[in-house]
Amino acid sequence: MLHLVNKSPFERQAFESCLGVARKGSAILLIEDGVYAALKNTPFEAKVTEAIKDVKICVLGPDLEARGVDQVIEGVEVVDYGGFVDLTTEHNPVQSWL
Amino acid sequence: MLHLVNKSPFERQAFESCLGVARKGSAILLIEDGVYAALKNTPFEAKVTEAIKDVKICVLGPDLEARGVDQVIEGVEVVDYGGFVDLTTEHNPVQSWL
Amino acid sequence: MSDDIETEFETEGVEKKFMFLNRKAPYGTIYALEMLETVLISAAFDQDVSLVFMDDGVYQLKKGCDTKSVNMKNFSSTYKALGDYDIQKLYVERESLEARGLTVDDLTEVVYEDEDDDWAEKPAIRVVSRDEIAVLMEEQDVVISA
Amino acid sequence: MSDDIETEFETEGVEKKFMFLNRKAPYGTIYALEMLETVLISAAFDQDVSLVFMDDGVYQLKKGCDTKSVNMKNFSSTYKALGDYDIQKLYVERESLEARGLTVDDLTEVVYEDEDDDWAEKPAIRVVSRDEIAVLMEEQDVVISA
Amino acid sequence: MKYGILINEGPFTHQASDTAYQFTKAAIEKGHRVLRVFFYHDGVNNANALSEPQSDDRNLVKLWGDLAKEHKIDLVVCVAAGLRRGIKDQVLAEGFRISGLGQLTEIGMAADRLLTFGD
Amino acid sequence: MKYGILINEGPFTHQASDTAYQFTKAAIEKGHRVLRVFFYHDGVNNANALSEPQSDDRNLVKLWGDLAKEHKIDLVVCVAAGLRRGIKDQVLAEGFRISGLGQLTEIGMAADRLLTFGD
Repeated sequence: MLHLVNKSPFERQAFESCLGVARKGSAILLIEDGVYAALKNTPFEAKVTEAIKDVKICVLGPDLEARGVDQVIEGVEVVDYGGFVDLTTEHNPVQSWL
Repeated sequence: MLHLVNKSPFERQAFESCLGVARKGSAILLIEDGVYAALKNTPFEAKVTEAIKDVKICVLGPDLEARGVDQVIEGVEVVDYGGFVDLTTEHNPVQSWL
Repeated sequence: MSDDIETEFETEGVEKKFMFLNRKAPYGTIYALEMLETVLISAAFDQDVSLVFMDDGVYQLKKGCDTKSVNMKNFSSTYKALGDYDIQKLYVERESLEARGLTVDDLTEVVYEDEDDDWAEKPAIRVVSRDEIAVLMEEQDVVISA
Repeated sequence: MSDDIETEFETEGVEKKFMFLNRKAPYGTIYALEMLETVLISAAFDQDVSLVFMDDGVYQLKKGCDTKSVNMKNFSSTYKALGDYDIQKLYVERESLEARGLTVDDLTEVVYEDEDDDWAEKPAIRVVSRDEIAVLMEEQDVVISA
Repeated sequence: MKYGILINEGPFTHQASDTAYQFTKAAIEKGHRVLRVFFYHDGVNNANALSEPQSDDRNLVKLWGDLAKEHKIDLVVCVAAGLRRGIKDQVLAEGFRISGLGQLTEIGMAADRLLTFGD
Repeated sequence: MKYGILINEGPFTHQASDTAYQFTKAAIEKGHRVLRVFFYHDGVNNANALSEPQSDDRNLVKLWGDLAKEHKIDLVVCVAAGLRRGIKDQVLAEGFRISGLGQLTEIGMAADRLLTFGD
């Protein structure tokens, strides 16, 4: 399945809840304010690096650019909207962590 | 000053940020989904009990009732809308942690 | 709107697994109420419906809500009616309950009649672990969240 | 509306301390942009204006934002103009910056001209501690948050 | 005491408008005056005259209009926020008026207290 | 592949409608079909014809209407959510229609994928 997270991990619980449920073989796409979870040098870097062992973690490039951030954690894949679409064809269901 | 917190401490950072800034002599009023921070038997009880030593912590009764919860931490004062008004006359400024 | 836009789609014989995911507290926002409206409507489509309550969503089922003083519509009693709509699966995450100092006794009772068991009344609320929720989610065809 | 409702209030000679509190990230929601519009308007009223950026609000000042691909209005450059409106105090919480791996060099440069110092250009952004923010908040007459 | 109120969210979706309303009523009951309620961000949606909640639910648009009429409260919808969201004269409910953002700063200056209700 | 899209938030206030729009465009470019976009909760505000953003900003109401026309997407505004918030025929933008919540379940049944964009 594909998990969509659009909330900053600093302000909301959504990303942590998602990590607690995402299972081996599933994917997480960070969009909108969720992209902050993909960045180096934050308290979430270690969790993301650990999670990547089991789960594919992607981040939406256009949302990184809009926020002026680009220091993405190693192993996190940057995708554009087309890549977002591809993730949804490869996985089902698609679940948003609102 | 009076701090208003209307977010659940489980989902948002607002309450913790407020506690980090609230100084001796100020007051915090928990309203709307913020009332969950006033309840016993949660991970926030110890923080609230500690904070009460310096800061007055109140919770809006009507919002507790709406949510069917009443096990309020000792030392937290339950107020109604009139009590909310009184808190704003006693303190200034009034700041919302949105 | 243009007449040539298709507004009806083939759904004959389709039976999918629909999950409605509730992670938000009631009353502070309208999502819980409007999600419930969606769930009730979905019952008419004979799909395999389940609801998940996790994180602050478990508060949606808290019993004893009284909205008189806040002057908002009390929809908490509607959860009780879910069984009448033959919605049989309300999964409540144990970890979320425990973090909030709640047990199943704090929640609204929801029952349904099991047609495979001589219409015996059975509890619709099932307290399950996070791991069980994770497995359930993966089995779904559609997950709707609010 | 009734003609007898007062729509103008006495503000002659009033000078208050106004703080605009920014705790939200930009672009995911509109609050940062619309707060900025409020701040710009407030500059016309000759009040003692300060802005606070804490928690995800510090991301509002991140430089290098490019919104072409998301097709949203880029308002990040507007922060630079605050100095031209004689807004001289942008307080950024050090703890929030550090938690996000950011330093002041990552932020948009905002300068104002100090009339008390021969119109010398000075930086408007001041990185301060949480304790300093706490003291500043208590000194305010009005705190507007979004 | 003189109050100004800022509402950042629309009716129903967030409780902000409800809480602001109950606060305003309580303040008036205690003898205070609420000079102005300023509707900003999605708060402009509180002025949509077409809002038609279910019969067993509260009608916030009407509640605000009635309260304002009875207690002479100036209900101001931000013009810029309203334009963006389609809250214009054509749908403006009774008791509200549309004006500029300066009215928010002004009420912060004129009132003894300014309270924000939002998300 | 056939898609259904659910939008829970209004234009501008949250990025949800923007992201959904960009996703929809990209899906179509890749040869997929988006059958229906269902507007629920504050999402109904995406259909407000009176919305008039600044000239240098995107106009989401129009963008959705144009995209739907060009690619024959069924834009459905939930009647119940719309009534509450005052989004009715009087202000309904071109390209949108108002219908019941059942249309959401239906598109979940008919589409290969249903995606939710919200807050």
